[in-house]
Amino acid sequence: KSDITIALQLEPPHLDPTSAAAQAIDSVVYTNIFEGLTRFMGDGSVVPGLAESWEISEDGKVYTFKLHDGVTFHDGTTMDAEDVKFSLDRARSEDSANAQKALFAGIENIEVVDPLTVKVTLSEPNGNFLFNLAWGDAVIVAPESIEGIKTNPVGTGAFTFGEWVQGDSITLNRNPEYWGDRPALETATFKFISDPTAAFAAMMAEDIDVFDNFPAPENLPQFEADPRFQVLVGSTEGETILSTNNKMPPFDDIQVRQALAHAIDRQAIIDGAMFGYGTPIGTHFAPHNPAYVDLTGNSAYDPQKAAKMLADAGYADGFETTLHLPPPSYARRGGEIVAAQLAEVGITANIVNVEWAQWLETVFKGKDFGLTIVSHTEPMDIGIYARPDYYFQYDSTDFQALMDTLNSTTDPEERTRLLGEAQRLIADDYVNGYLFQLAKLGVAKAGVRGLWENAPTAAIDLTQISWSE
Amino acid sequence: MRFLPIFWFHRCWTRRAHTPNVASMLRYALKRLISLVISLAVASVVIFAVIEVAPGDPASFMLGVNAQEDTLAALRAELGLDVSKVQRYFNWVGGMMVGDFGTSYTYRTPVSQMIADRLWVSLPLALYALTLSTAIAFPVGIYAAARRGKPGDLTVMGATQLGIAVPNFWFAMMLVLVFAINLRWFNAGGFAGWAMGFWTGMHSLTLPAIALALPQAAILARVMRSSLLDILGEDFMRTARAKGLSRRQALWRHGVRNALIPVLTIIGLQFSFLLAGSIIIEQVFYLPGLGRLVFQAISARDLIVVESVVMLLVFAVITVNFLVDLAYAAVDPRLRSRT
Amino acid sequence: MSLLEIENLSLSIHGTDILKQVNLSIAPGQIVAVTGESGSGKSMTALAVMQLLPDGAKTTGAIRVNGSDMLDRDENDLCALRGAAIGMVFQEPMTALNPVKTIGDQVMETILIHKAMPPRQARDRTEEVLTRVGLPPDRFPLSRFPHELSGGQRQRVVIAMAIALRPKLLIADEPTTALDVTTQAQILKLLKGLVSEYDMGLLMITHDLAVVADMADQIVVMRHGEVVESGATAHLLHHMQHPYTRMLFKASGHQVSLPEPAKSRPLLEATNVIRDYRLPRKRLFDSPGHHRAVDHVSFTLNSGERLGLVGESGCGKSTLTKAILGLEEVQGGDIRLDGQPVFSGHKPNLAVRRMMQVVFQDPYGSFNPRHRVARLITEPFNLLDAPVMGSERQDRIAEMLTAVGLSPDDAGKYIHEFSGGQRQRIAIARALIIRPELILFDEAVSALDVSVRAQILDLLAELCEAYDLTYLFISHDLSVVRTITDRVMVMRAGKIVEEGDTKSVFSDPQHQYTKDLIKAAPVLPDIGWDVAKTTY
Amino acid sequence: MSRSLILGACLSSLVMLAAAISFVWTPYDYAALNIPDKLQPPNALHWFGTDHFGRDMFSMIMVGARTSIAVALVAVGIGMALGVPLGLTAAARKGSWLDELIMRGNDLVFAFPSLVIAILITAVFGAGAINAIIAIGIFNIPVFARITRGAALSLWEREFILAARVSGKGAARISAEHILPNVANLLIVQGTIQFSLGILAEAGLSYVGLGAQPPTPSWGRMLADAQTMVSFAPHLALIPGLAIIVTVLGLNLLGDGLRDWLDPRIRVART
Ligand SMILES: Nc1ncnc2c1ncn2[C@@H]1O[C@H](COP(=O)(O)OP(=O)(O)OP(=O)(O)O)[C@@H](O)[C@H]1O
Ligand SMILES: Nc1ncnc2c1ncn2[C@@H]1O[C@H](COP(=O)(O)OP(=O)(O)OP(=O)(O)O)[C@@H](O)[C@H]1O
Ligand SMILES: [Mg+2]
Ligand SMILES: [Mg+2]
Repeated sequence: KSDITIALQLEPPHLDPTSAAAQAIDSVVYTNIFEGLTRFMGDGSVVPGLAESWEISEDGKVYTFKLHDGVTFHDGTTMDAEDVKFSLDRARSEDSANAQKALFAGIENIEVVDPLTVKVTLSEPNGNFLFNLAWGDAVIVAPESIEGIKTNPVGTGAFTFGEWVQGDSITLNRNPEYWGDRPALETATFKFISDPTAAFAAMMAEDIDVFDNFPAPENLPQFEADPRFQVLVGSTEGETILSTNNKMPPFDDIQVRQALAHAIDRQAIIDGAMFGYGTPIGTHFAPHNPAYVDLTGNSAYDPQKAAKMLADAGYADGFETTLHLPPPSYARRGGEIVAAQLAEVGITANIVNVEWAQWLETVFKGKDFGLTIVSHTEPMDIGIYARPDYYFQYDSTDFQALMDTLNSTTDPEERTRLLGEAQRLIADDYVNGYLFQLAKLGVAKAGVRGLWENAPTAAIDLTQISWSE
Repeated sequence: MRFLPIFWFHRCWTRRAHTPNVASMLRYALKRLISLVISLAVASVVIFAVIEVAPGDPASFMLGVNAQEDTLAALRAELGLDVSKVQRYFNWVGGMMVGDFGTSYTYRTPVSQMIADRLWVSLPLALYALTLSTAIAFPVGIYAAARRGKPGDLTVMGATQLGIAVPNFWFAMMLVLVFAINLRWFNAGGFAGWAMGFWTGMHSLTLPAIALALPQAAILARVMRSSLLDILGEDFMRTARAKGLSRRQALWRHGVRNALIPVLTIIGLQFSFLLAGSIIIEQVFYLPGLGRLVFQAISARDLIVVESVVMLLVFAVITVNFLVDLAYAAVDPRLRSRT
Repeated sequence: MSLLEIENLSLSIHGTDILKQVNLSIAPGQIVAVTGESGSGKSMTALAVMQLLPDGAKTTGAIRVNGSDMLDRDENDLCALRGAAIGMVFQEPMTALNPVKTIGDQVMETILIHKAMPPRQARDRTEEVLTRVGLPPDRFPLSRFPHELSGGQRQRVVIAMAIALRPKLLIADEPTTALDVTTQAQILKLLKGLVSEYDMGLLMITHDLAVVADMADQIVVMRHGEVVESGATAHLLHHMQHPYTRMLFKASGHQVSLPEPAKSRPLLEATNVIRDYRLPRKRLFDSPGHHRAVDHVSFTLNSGERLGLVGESGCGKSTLTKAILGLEEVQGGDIRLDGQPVFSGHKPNLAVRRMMQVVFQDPYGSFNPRHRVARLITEPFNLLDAPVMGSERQDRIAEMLTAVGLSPDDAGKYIHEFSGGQRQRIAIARALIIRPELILFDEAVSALDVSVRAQILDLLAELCEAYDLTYLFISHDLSVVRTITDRVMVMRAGKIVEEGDTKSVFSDPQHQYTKDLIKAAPVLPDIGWDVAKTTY
Repeated sequence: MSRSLILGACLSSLVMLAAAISFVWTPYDYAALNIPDKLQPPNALHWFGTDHFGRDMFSMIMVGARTSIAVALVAVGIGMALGVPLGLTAAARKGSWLDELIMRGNDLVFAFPSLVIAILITAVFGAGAINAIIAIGIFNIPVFARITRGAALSLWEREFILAARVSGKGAARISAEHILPNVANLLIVQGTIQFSLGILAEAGLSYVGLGAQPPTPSWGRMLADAQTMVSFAPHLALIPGLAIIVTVLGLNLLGDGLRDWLDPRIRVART
């Protein structure tokens, strides 16, 4: 069997990973249609992609990439250093629509040395640069086909774009001209099923072979018990947090924030909202990362203490606030539990269910909220705490300085230490309520091999997938 | 079923073309047409206004949380969001007149294309459901009317009461549970596409059509029954019997067509309801239809899609009602000569 | 052998006895009229013959058509008989035809359903019968719809349907009640002609004794589901045995004697009144047409005078009433009451309105079913400047109810607790309660049974005595107008064609239309009672 | 009294009673989470079982009845309060521009796909019971306007209205005194039907998450929550579903029964 049907929760709005934030785009195209100079592997490591190898200058500012020879785009044009320069310049240009422009902020100059060699000069050393280049937002595109990229993506990957039935599915076909190893699959169909019930039904009916991130954790025991299926529980980069508006009274008082942290029973939330899937976290960092520090004890569930702290802060009778909840069930269900737990200590959290667009408008941009629950799925995104205008509005010069130091540090051990310090800092400041690391709940037919268990980035790497037999 | 009124209209039109009533029919049609156009104009303003007050910026939704202001501005210009609201209204309406519904903010494809694609699911589904509900309701309604007050009537009417009371999404859930998950006779949802063949397509629309049709059939059957009972009490039914028609013949020749007049209204309303109101059912069965398109577009702030689809639905409803009115006039000759 | 023979027919519906031991027979070429007041079981007898009784009907006895009993036949046989051997014509021509089928189809259906002849011939036959009933296809194409015909024309279609297969027996249930006198005369003539032409037996149901006397060979009088008297017409008319029959005939020709009109000064003056109704446009861009319902009407009504207005249905009588009451604005002319206009500056003149009251035709529709009698009859108090309250109010209510022959206790009842005749008394009480100068009676007795009608006419005469009434009495029934008015106007198509002293107009009509009208009106034969004068 | 009237009245009052009692008593606190006890099937302690947060379903159904009834009732109230006067006015001014305007406006509202608009309204102004009420209420206005006008028009033809006009009463007074009481029965019957439709609509809106917001329990949202769990905890879907069916069925039967019972023709025949 050489075809596969993979279900995704969300449909990509279009297929250009370099001009939108939607993860669904990456899920479909990353490494399958588009490739970057470097790429992520399933375990989170960064390995060479279109760049065969690279050299880094002494001062860490100049990267010289050696490209693979004989790589062609799906339209037959060759991929060379010019395309790399075009892609990176396009991403960092003034009128770029790239959603992660910050990834390229440090690039000073890109120079084509010869058709297979590119030299990238940074304004200052960046230990994360190769990691940044592995993002889906940094894939290599060609000027010849850039016009129609949104609906007819042309990349260098092992699969070519087949057909898109909007609202239903996207089909990819094997690229016979692929430069790398020939994948086992011939065609792959991505189906979009957002409704959890429908997801369950479709899976049970064996309409689909793989559900990348199954939306209803409550159904997993049924799949586990069924020999037709395998369940892959891994972790994502999603720190699920009770985001708190640090500028809005009374949350500008650290005592109140701490009381909030102690009022919340993480385990109950994981059990109730996620049916047990998810790892408790005490800070904004992924537990599977080597640099992770377990700080859950810092904000242990202790309603008495929470109530007392509230009283100390002058809110003996509690207060009223809003709890904005975006659509995913971790937020909606988790929110109900959080609201109930906060009620125990006297805080009335009025639930406001919002669509993503509204969430972005009111919460993220308007900063008009008290509390919200959201999973931050970008990898290694502790840096957001250094942005005082970021929606939860944490403004700490200590932390900002720490991040500056981190960015210019390349020594791995030192970086680990600094990261630990950063984790502690935000945990001690009780910036947000840290709930749990979102689990990646993959469900697949028993015979499917090569699926990523974890999700270092949103991707379904078709090149690794095969059927056992 | 949708073609029935048109067919009638046509038949009566040709048959009566020589009589002066054509003028009154035309006048009637023209009058209705004018009010149709006014309704559409008002509707477009209302829709535009309602959607424009909605909070949420499509550009920032598309670019996500890390987007920068200059990027957003670039995108807004590209989407045509940077002109005045009045200007945008006229751009929108003007475009629609020539079949250009604009470009989807999120999908970046022509909205007309998207709507056309979705119509290929929604329209067949609505027709399928309407056919089912009519096919169920007519015999049931006629049976009950013919057996008024007898156990058969009471049973059937009890069942229709129940049918009306069942929320269709709940019914859909139960259908999925029984027929898709337990019995595996049908797929739990999704639409294979007409490319896979007509029957495959119909197969995937069957459960949703049933979920939509049964509650509608219950309503229609009741209307059919009471309408027929009204007609059965009319003097001309007695006249027909006095001519020597049997109960059955009288019912079919003189009763059904007269009884159809109120039934027709309901069918018209139901068609519009089925076209637009299947949102929830499309959610349950994850069908890529118009309803789901609206729902998705609302959550994605894809205003242009929402506006256009809602406008299209309103257009459909108004037009169907217009056709139903004409069909009325065709079925009931009295109507044409009335003011 | 007789064509139809009903023997000891009894009928009950859901346990209620409707017919008791009815006997009746018809020979070919004979007209048998069944008569009696409303609810006496006339229609049920007819339906029993057709075996088209309502659900829950139980019949005993025998109904023999051509010797075989209808009650023994199964449904298929009955279907084969209906329409072919027995035809039936119903009372209400407006609703007896299917509105969505053409008249041609409907007549032809009688023929086709019995497979009597192939469609081609059926069509010819259809044209033939339609011509026979006076609707020649060149003027009334088969493709007409019922709503495109007048009531009388529709009734002809219904008759055509019934006689299309030349049935031996024709049953006509009140075939002319809904029609004008002139049309009625034509239809009756048609039926008579058909009977002699086809040698049919006709079972004719009617409550109009004048029609009965004129048409029938045999008369059957029914009351409460029983035949109280029957016999050959001439014999029965002169030797009535049963008191009910006598009462019926007496009430039919009932006459009252009015007191002499009191004073005389002009009260109501109408000059050149015009009332136009807008019509829907005929063509797309035509200017809308007008229908002139009242056309240059002028007359004067003196106080103390009882004026009658007769004319056929649709001639504009009610329209004129509404104009006089100031309910609708007129398009031309002037209406004054006591010198003041009834309509001033596009608004009804309430000062004048309080001098007028009206009694309508429909005793069932003239009252709000949710109010009690006291409230109903005091509604005109609204016109007075000072509200009438307390004991005075009670006294007035009691006085009025007594005056119209009801009891003061009835004030607390609801209207559905009264019979049609009682309701009409209440309507009169309502009209009288503010002592108006003028009362308009718009077909005030037309919907009532003969006996009840006689009572109401008596009541009016009494009231004239007691209250010196001035009224305008509108009716299409010549015999009623004749006895209850001093002066009469004849209206036709919106115009007053003749006017004069009641006695002289009826005895010596001048206008041709008046002559036709009087001629067409069926007349009770002189059966020797002073009350039933037949010489108009 | 017909059987359907009695059955309908019983079912409806059962639901009303449950809603009323819930103000003073429910077996458990409907909002209290008890996650270890989640997803219990109906048993002696929890008559309708517990939901995925371990809340007592029986208590939630009782309080949910309150929500459904409140939303539907207020929505019908809005429809009546605005629709009836509009209908009366249109009938009183039959054929005038005002009549035309009102009727065209009605048609326009009817032409909008109600569910889509309800979703739009709640999407624009935020989900919640108040907006659900408005969304449902708007579509009730033309229903009442139309039915009032239709009935009023035929009443205006009646002679007792003519009698009232002869007595010098104006259109407003006649509408209030004669028309309204005579259309009241019809409105009560239609109100019952609209009430049941309102319950269904509220359930639908809550089901897509646009009705009453948590922690206020609502039958529709209970169904939505139950969706992914029907296969292993069917009671989560069955019980709220049956609650809706019983309520709607009860109200429909009541409406039908009332129609027959209040029909003046039949009443006249009886007396
Ligand atoms: N469908 C029915 N069910 C029960 N009773 C009925 C039905 N139709 C008529 N009746 C009753 O049967 C009796 C006779 O009615 P029928 O119609 O024969 O009277 P009629 O003499 O024709 O009166 P009219 O002159 O008013 O037509 C009446 O008391 C009437 O109330
Ligand atoms: N509202 C209206 N619009 C248009 N034409 C009308 C209207 N009312 C009455 N007419 C027409 O005006 C004419 C006179 O009607 P009117 O009601 O005065 O007749 P009538 O003499 O009282 O008849 P009847 O004896 O049947 O009561 C009729 O031809 C009728 O069709
Ligand atoms: Mg009769
Ligand atoms: Mg009249």
